[in-house]
Formats: sequence, structure tokens, C-alpha cells
Amino acid sequence: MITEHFDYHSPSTLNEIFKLMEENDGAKILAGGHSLLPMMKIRFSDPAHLIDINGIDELKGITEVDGKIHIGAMTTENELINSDLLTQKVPIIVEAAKLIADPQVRNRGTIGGDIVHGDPGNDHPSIMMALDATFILADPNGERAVHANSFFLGTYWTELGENEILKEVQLPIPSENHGYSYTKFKRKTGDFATAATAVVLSLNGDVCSSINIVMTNVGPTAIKVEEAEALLIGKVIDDELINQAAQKAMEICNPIEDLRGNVAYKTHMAGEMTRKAIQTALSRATG
Amino acid sequence: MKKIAVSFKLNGQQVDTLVEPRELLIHTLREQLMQTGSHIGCETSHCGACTVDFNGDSVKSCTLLTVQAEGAEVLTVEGLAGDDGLHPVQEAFMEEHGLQCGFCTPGMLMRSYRFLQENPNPSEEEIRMEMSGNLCRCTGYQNIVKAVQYASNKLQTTKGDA
Amino acid sequence: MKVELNKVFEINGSVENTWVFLQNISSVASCMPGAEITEQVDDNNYKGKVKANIGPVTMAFNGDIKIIKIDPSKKLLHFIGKGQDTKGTSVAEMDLTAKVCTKKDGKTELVGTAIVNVSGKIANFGGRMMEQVADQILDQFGERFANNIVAMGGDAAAKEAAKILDKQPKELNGLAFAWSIFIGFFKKLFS
Amino acid sequence: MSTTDDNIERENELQGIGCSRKRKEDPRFIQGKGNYVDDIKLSGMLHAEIVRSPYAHARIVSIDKSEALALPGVHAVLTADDLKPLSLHWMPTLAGDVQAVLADEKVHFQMQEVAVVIADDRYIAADGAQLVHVEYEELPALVDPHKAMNSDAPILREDLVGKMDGAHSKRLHDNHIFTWDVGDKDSTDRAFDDADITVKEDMFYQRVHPCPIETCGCVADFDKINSKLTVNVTSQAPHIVRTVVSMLSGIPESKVRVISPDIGGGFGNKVPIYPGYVVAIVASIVLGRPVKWIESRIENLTTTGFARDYHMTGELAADKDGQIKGLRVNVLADHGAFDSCADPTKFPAGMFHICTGSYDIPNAYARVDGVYTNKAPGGVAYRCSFRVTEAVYVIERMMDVLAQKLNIDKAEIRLRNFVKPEQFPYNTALGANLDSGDYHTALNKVLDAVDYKGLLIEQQEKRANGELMGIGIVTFTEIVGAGPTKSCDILGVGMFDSAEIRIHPTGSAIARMGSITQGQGHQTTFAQIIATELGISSEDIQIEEGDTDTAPYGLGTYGSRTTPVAAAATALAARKIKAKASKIAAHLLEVSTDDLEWDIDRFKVRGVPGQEKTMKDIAFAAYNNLPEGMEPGLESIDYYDPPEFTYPFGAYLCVVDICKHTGETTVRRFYALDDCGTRINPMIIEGQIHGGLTEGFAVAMGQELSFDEKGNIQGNSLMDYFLPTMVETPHWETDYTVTPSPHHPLGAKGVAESPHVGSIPAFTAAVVDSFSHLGVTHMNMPHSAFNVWQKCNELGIDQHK
Repeated sequence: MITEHFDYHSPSTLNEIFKLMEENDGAKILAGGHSLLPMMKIRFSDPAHLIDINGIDELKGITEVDGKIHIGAMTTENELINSDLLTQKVPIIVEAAKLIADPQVRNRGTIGGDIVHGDPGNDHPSIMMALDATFILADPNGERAVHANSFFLGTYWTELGENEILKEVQLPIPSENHGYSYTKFKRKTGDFATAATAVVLSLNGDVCSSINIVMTNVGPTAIKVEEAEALLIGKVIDDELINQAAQKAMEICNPIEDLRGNVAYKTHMAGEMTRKAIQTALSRATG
Repeated sequence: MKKIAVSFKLNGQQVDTLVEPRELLIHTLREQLMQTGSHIGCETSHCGACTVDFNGDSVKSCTLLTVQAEGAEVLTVEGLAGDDGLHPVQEAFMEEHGLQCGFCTPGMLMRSYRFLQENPNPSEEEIRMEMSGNLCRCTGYQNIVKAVQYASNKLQTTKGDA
Repeated sequence: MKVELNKVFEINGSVENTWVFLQNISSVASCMPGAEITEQVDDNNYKGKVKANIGPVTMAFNGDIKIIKIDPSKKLLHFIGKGQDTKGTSVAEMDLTAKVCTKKDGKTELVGTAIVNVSGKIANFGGRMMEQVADQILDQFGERFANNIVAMGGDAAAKEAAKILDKQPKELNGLAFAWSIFIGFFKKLFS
Repeated sequence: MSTTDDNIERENELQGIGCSRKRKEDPRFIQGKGNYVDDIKLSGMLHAEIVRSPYAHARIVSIDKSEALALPGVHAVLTADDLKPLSLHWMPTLAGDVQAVLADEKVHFQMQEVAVVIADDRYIAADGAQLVHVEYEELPALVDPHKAMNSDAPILREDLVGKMDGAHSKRLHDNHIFTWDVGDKDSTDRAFDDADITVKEDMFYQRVHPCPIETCGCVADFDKINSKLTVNVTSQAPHIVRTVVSMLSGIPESKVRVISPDIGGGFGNKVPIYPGYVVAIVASIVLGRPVKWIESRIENLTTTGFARDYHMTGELAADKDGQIKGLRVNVLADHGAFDSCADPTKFPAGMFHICTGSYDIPNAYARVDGVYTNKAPGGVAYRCSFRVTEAVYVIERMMDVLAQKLNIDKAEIRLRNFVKPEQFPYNTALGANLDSGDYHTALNKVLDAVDYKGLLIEQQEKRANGELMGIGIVTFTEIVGAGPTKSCDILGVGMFDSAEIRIHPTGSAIARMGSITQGQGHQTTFAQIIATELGISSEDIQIEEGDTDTAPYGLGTYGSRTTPVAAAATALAARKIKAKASKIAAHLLEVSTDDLEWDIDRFKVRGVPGQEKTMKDIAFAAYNNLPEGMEPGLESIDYYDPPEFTYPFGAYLCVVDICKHTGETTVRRFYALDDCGTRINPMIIEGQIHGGLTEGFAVAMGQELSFDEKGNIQGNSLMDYFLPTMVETPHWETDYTVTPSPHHPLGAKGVAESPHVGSIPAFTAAVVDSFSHLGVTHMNMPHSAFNVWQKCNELGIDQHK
């Protein structure tokens, strides 16, 4: 389990990153390293250059900027978990981060790495979509903003261009009394989801005024269950409606069989997780 | 292949090493610096036997490049005991029979050492959650949980005395 | 680890051109992203290589292609390509049967069946992704194949197709599918 | 001070048998000062990396080493052709078969060893391995053992073609290894013909792996000048390794030193001798430098020491009251490409004949057929005494199936069929000789402790609301302590064990055994035994194991044999010393030995207060003041050949709740009562039981190494292979009874494996019981959420109404 040789670079500014990316063909960005390094160790991957962006402060931190939460791409999972700001205003991120990997890995793994991977098994893509987050992508020529819903194109395939990096995540602060849940089923601690669903909703009295439902690891990307959302918006959500929403979720998911389960099981679990997530979010919301 | 000079603090001592960029921290610790307390169990960051304290965080040193340790503060099991004797977590594992073959123990100790600073008075559930990055095949964990509780009490009473 | 895929590609060109092109193994191979024929051993045996370079994943396969059957009457080609990755830890094999047909509406189509088999690390850590992967490879193949036939014509469409072909990367890329082959192994981990 | 107080104080001083003495191993481990194989760094040491096959079955067309050899830092690349002249390309297995050290013309399983690269460090070795180019011609893989003996099955072992006299029996097919059967087939068949009712169940005990956190490894160091070979190796049986290495290499055994240093868990994985060890040794001999080979986790799970892989069919015949009349078991055993099961030579199916369990079964017959497949070899005893886990699984499952068929309570049917206390020693229909037991007391104690009746009522209520709750009961009997040399040997060496004790003039002692601890705490517990026997404080007794240059020959630690065998040797060695000590005491006190009585740590003259000599006094006298003609010194050695196996037993009860919508099983309660006879160190016993239960939980709920149709292994990394974390692991409740073994010097039986053996069927029983009211009689492991959900789905109960 030894990687091949590579050159190591540790830039301290964004511009240095861009310069290194342009100069070195086939250079890879090293964030937390907990996917890339194991892959390099079994020699499925042998980049000639590694660009370690752990030393770049402008990619870190969680702040509130005129009504929005800004999260630097290199913010670690444990920094998300320990953030009072997030705990208070966007608790679903904290809830989800706690379900990722294990304590040691959460000290290295970053929200940015989790997102740009475009791995359908990663948890943040669903969370970001459920929160209507926007990704700030940067390259030598400047920055652009891409909504989470249009960022994930396929399995390990995203909007992120060559020589472009994810700089920051920006998200609107959900209403104070919103309901939320990230319901994840996994075989054991640290495993990826067999199926998981993120739900963020708001009530107006008893009536659902807004809801986002997004599923993890049951398709080539995180899947937004729009039909289920449409079904619930403007209604008083009851068990029958939740059942129908779960059905919609099962209809659009398209999982791959692996040791976690076959297609039938994962599809069934997508429904289960969606059902539970809506129930929990509902119980947490106060109209 | 050209090597890079990397300097960091290991158990309070300044160390200077010369490594290939690809060298893993666990290998530098064990094979260059001869600190063989930290072990290699899986090499894919699942088992936690290689857990060390890195700039105040628990990390798995099998998935960290030594070049990333430039200027870092690294603490391994060898640095746990002080002049005044064993660290409470060490004493606790011995008192509560929290180890058998001893292979996962250094990682367990380094994780509990950090965890009890993050959460000095944890519930059993919190202990099980926050120690879940470390695998043990011998003990069934029950006595490890007791050991962490023992260390938690010891640390708080000694703090009380201080 | 075995998957079978059936594909139909509509070809904007004549059945004859298509069949002519199909019999030229080197050209056909060049439609396979990142693949090339390096040596013709004899009438029915070739040596070739495929290089995949996707995201951080790099795999290079060297292998042999053996033509099992070329049947002009049916306009059918059957060959088996088999290779080992240069690191000696993985093996991939594709048994491909391709047939040129004329649809009712007179259009030409290429009908193919591919049986893909993998062994070694690639199967240990992600064999289950093979279907998706092979499917994506074949779609790229079909697109290039179709463009090649169009390019055989002399018209404007041909020049356009030729341009597209030139632009085509020489390595398998774009879709980060090779990621998915191996990712099963690394689920829980992320950078 | 009254004598009793004085006695108590002196007792406590000794820290002998029965006290929860803190472990002497711990101080080094908690300070990172353990000494494991990979911690060993010798000057000039080279590193080995093995080149492995991507195919499960293929012919090797060619191997090109040139590029690897050209890499700076690479010292050698060895293949089978290089080993042939030394005739080291094949090696004998413990099961009477041979195994390729490096693939000879053919590879028989995926990731089989094909070549080895020796380089300056592990980094260069890894680079070099990638530069060894091997050309293969793929052959059809045989994956399903049920097809192994088909006429059209591919023949795996060309080296055995035509050799139909196997090591254990006639071979029925080129892919057949052996038929082993035991019991009276005719009487058993008759019992089934005449029975009121019979039940039959097929069950698959999946291929699993012990997966200790430390992988296997070896540092071989050949000293050319003294032509002495030193091998540091992760071995549970260092003396056997020495014998085999000597046989293989031709180096006199006196010039081979094998050291098992600290071992990071074994669980059976570290009993066999692996190709990696052999190539490291050969490379060291060839290059004259130390060579280290350390396995990666993936190599460990894929190529070394799997366990189980038994396809079993159990049958019981009984009368309508549930009184068992007969047991019939048929097994198809998948041994992989080479038969390298780690069993006593004459037991190709290990101790499987214990499958009559704790029950009084008049007629029984068991047959096991072993076959070759294109999978890694192994068949180790994963925390169990040679197939006892499989045997206990089949009988305990069948007891439930019978109870279900007759609608008799699962506890009741066991109580009706238990061997009764007065029947011991009890000869089973399959030839086991149960030494002692009180099964009724054990089970009843458990039923009371958990309020079994209350649980049954709760289960009825749950079922009424459509909820799934299961109660599993297992009352197992193990057979451990291999074993009597009349029946047990390994490569012809009888399975005795040994202890040597030396008392120093000042009264402290050093003792060495032929066993080797891997976490069981021998350095702590052996001292306790000697302390009680000789009246020397445990603190003054140094225990050493694992160095074949210093320790007496022993067969090692596995199959729960250390307490039954090595501990017995220790007690008897101590008693030899005590016998001599009594003579010295009599001499010092000028009385006859008949006038002496032993009192904790001293000999007293009966009836004469104050006339006494402590063991300390006697030790000194042994070096300067001896009876006429007695040789000086106070030492002894004992090689103990046990007259019989020991038979630990236990009663386990497991309660689970299952979510029918997700298939997730929650172990709500697990109560484990063990009877291992005399208890030497309760703290360590408790720890061993926690560990065994947790490994049992892992096997039952998630562990499995599966293969696809081409023989590609699935789930061979810690991503998929289930090692439970603290979060998944249940809370364990433990209890005990004490029924000493009548033939063991201390009455002890061994314990470490009981919790693994006993818990696995208990988990299955609880999961199956959750569905028993729906007519389910058995479900194969692992009981993952996915597998359990499939049952819910099949029964149509997984949907929300």
C-alpha cells in the first residue's frame, strides 16, 4: 500500500494554486486526502503532482454575511460540527456532518472535498441542495456562482471546470422555525449511506409553505424529489401524504447494486429514509 | 527521487527528517524516528491503530503525508506519560483491563487523550460515538468504555485538586 | 464480474460505408476512447492498448484483439479484446459482436452486443460499477463510430464530423466513470 | 493477629489462582513499548513485496523480472523456478496436503503468490513488484463447491491428478480432498426410520476471516557465519514453525531459532505457515541479510487463513415429546485451492464430532466431504477449537427447528435432552468423552436471570402488534484442549504442552512455557498458578514464552488449549518442585516429610507451632543445605499429555428487536453464562468473554467473504468486511457456574473461545425466532439489514400498511 512518486506543492494563496494547476499537467488537489491517498496507495491513481491546499486560510471559516452563511471549502467536518453559528441556524449541516466517516477522518475531511467529488455517496451534496446553497467557483479569470441543484452532472462529474476550484459555499439562512432532518441508513459507523434523505421544510400554521427533499446514494448524483415536494407544498402534511411522497422518492431513484444491498432494497430504503426524514422534519418545525 | 526536509515537534522534541513526498507520517514515525508505538492495522484509515495527536486533533497517520507535518506538533503514545508518571488514560486502561493484545491500544489511548479534552465528562453513548474511529478485536470495547470513564473521573478530580 | 450490454446506434451514412469501416479494426479501435491498435500480428490478431485517465484515476491496459468472425453476408463482426493493466493487478475482456443493419425507414444502424468481464483489483473494488462504466464507454464509442461514417461522405456534414473527430481527446475522459469503478472501495473516505 | 487473618493476608500476598490480578503485559503496551514483528528493525534489513495473481485460475505463460531487477534498490526477484532447485517451491500443509509457496505453472486462487521482490525498503519493493510482468492464460474458475465433483468441473490440482489416495481417505474426484465420517450410520438410519418425527435443515456457514488488527508478518535473519537462522514471526505456534522450517530448509533444528514476539491478536489466523514467511526466510538465506515481510490488510483478508465455509445439512429424529433418537449431519466443506486447514493431523474436520452438543443422543452419524475450489486456502479455527463453531451451530439450530416442529418451548426441549449431571463422564455417540457438566443448572440460572417467562409474554404482545422480537437460546458444549497425543498430533508431533520452572536462591522464579500469548495474559495468569502451587508471590515470578531457544517445546496457543494443556504442565512442574521442597523442608526441620503440612507458602511441622519453613527458606537451602545425596537446585520441567479433552459449556440468551421496514436488528440484551471449570483470573476471563462475544456478533451479523462467478473476492477490505465499532457492539452481561474438570490438575477447562462458539448460533436463533411465528425455521448468516429485509419482503411485512 505505497503510492507512486509525485511532486508535492503547498501553495499559500489562491493564485499560487491556479499557477501550479496551469504549470503542472495532471496535478491533483489534496484536501483531506482520505479518498485520494488510499486510491493512490493501491495505485489506481498516480498524479505527478499533488497540490496541498490545507495551508490556504481564505478557504476556511464559517461566517454570517448579510443574511447568508458562508462556509470556506476547506472547512473540516468537525469545524462544521463545532460551529455554534451552524448549530443555531443551519442544524441540518451539523446533523449530517456527525454521520460522516469517524472522528479522526472528520478532522481532515472537508465540506469542499465532499462536494467537488460528485460522489453520489457523499452526504453534503444532498444537504447543499436541500438548503438551496450556491457554490462559488474560482479560476484565474475570476469567480462564478453555481446553484447546488445544477452543479452535480453525474457520478464523479460536476460543473467544476479544469483549473477551477470550489472556493466557498453560500447558503440562505432557513427560517427560524424551519424543520429539518438528515436521515441516513448505513451498515456501520463510517460507512456510506445505503440510502439517506435530507429534508428542509417550513410551515405556515399547519400548512407546508416550503420543502426540499433530496436523496443520497440512490442514483448517479444526489436526487431532488421534486414531485414529492410539489405534492406536499401548500398542504397539511399527514401520514397519507408522507406515504405518497415516499412512493415518489422510490419511483425516481436509480441505485447500483453493491454489498450494501440490491436495487430493490436500496429503492425500498430510499422510501423509508424519505418517510422518516419528512416525519422528523415535521416534528421539528413549528408553524 | 528528490527528498524534502521536514521539521516538526514530536512529543515535545524538535525533529528534522528527510523524506520523499510520498512518505506517510506513520512510516516516518515508525521507521525513521523509531517511535513504533503507533501501529499500522489497515492502511485505509478504517482501524485507527495509527491514531496520533496532530496540532491538537486526533488524526490517522496512515493517511497523512509526512511533508504535511512541516511545523506541526505531533504527540504519540510514547509522549503520553509525563515526569509525574503515567497519564490517567494509560492508568485507566490498565485498571479496567481495557486492552488485551495491545495492538490497537496506542491509537485508543491517543484518541481518548484528545477526546477527554474535547468532552471531559462524556456519557457512555458519547464515548462510543467519539471513539468509533478505533477498532479493537480483543476486548469487545466494554472495558475500554469503562477505562475512558475512569480516566474522565481521574482527570476531573486531579483538576479539582490543582 | 460480467455484464452484457446491447446497443443500437443510428448511423447517418450508407450501409456499405458502415460495413467497410467496420471491417477496418484499427479504425474501429480508434473509436474506442483512449484505444489504439499498436500491431497487426496476422489477419485475425492485433495488439492494442487502452489508456484511461479520469479524475485522479489512471489505468493503462495492453491487450490482444482476436477477430472471431467477419461475415460479409450478415455484415457482422465478432471480436474479443482482452487486456491486463500495466500494473498487473487487473484484467478486462470485451467480447463484441457488431452488425450493420438497415432499418425499415432505410436508415443505417449499428447493432452491437458487448459482454464485459473484469478480474483482479478492478473487480474486487468496483466490479459492480462495470455496467454503468461499460455503458458509458460504448456510448462514446458509438458517437465516434457514427461521426466516422458521416466523415466518409464528401459533404458539409462530413467536414463537420471530421472536425468533431479531431477535437476528440485521445484519452478516455470526460465522464469520470473510472472513479466509480473503484469508489466502492473508498466510500466512507473523501478528500 | 489470629491465624485466619494471617492466612488471608498471606493468601492475598500471593495473588494466586482466583484473584483478578492486574496484567503484567500492560505497562509496555500502554507506553508504546510493545515489540511486534513490524517493530523489529535489524541493520541491513531488506523488505519483501509479493507479486500476486489477478486471476482465480490461470496458467502462467511467462514471468519477466528484468524491469524490476533494473530498479535501483531491488536486490532480488524470486519465482517458483528460483525455489525449485531448493525444492522450496511447494511446502507441506498442516493437513497433509502441499501448498505452492510461489505459484508453480498455475495460479489456483485470486491474489495467489506468484513472485517476490526483495528491496532496500518497502517503498522500493512496492515499486519493483509493479515492474514484474506476468503473462497468464486464464482458465475456467471453480467457485461453487457443489459443482466441484461434477464430471465437467475444471480440474484444479494437476499435481494430484490420479493420486486418489488422499491424506485422510480415498479421493472420489480430482477436486475431492477427503471423506471423513464418524458414528454408526446404520443405527442412525434406523432411528430415523422408526422416529415419530424427523426434521431437516440446510444451512450455510459463510466464509469469514479472523482479521486480527495486526496482519501477519515475518523478519527472517540468516547468520551466514554461524549458519544460524532466526525468524521473528507472527505465530501462535513458534515451535511447530521451527520444526517445519528445519524440515523445509534442511537447517538443523538446533540452528533455527523462532521467536514469536508480541502478537497483535491471532484468533487462528496466525496458526498456519504462510508463503510470505517462507519467501522471507529463503531470501534471507540467499542474500545473507535480514528480510522483512509484512502483509497488507487486503492481502490478509484475501490470502491468509479464512475460516468456516461449511455447507451443512442437519437432521434430527425424535419422539413426539421431543426426546431425541438420532442426529445426522452432512457437510460439504469448501477448502479452497490447497488443503491447509489447521487441524490435528487425524482430524480433517477438526472436532466436528462434538456436534451432538450438550444432549443425550443415542444414535448419531456425521459425514464431511472436503473439496477444492479456486479460493484462498485456509480453514483455520477462528477463535474456536477446530470446527467446534460449525458443530455447535448445526446442533443448536436443529434443536430450535425440532422445538418449533413439535411446538415445544426452546428451553424446555433442551432441558429434556440434556446429558444429566449423574451421567458424566459421558461418552457421546460420536466418540467425545464429556468430562463434567451441569447443564440444567446453567440454563435455569440464565432463564431466571432474564425473566424468560416475562420475555415470552412481551414477545406475544409484540407479535400481536405486528412487531418483530426474537429470543435466542443456546446451550453449547465445546471440546477443547487438544489434545491427548494418542489421538492428536501436528505433522506427527503430539499435542502435549510444556512448562519449565526455575526457583532462584532468593526465592523468586522464572518460568517458560511452550505456549504463546496473543492477548490472553499468560504472563499474568501462569504466575498466579505457580504462586498458588508454590507459595511464591506472583510478583516474584517471571513468565516467558515464544522464544524456541529458551522455552521448552510446546504446540502453541489456539483451540483454547493453553489452560487445559500448558497450564496443567505448569501446575505439575510446580508440584515436582514442591515435592523436592518438602524433602528439603523435612531435612531443615529434622522431621519426616510425613510430619509436614503445607500452609499457603510454607511447610509446617504438624502440631508443632513455629516449626516451619517458607518456600523462600527452602529455595535458599536448595542451593546450600540439602539432604544427603540430593542434587542442588530447585527446578523442574513438565511435558503434559492430557488424558482427555476438556469440555467447557455455557448457556446464552439473546433478545433482539427487528425493524421490519429496514431489516435492522438491534441486540437488546445478551446474557452469557459460562462454565470453564476452575477460574484462574476472573478479570481476564471476563475480558476474554467480552471479546469472544463481540467476534461472534461480527460473524453472525455482518462478516462474509464472497466471490463472483470468476472467483473475484468481494468485500476484502475494512470498508466492507464487518469489524464492529463501539457503536454497533452490544452491551454484554456475563455470569458463570463452576464445574471443575475431573482430569485437569487445576480443574480448569479453558474459556476464550466459548463466547464466540456459543454466541453465533444465539444471534441466528434470536433473528430466526423473530420470524418463527411466520413459519420461518432458519436464516443463513450474516444477518445484515439487507439480508433480514429480504426475508421481511418475502413475507410481505416490510411495507407500511
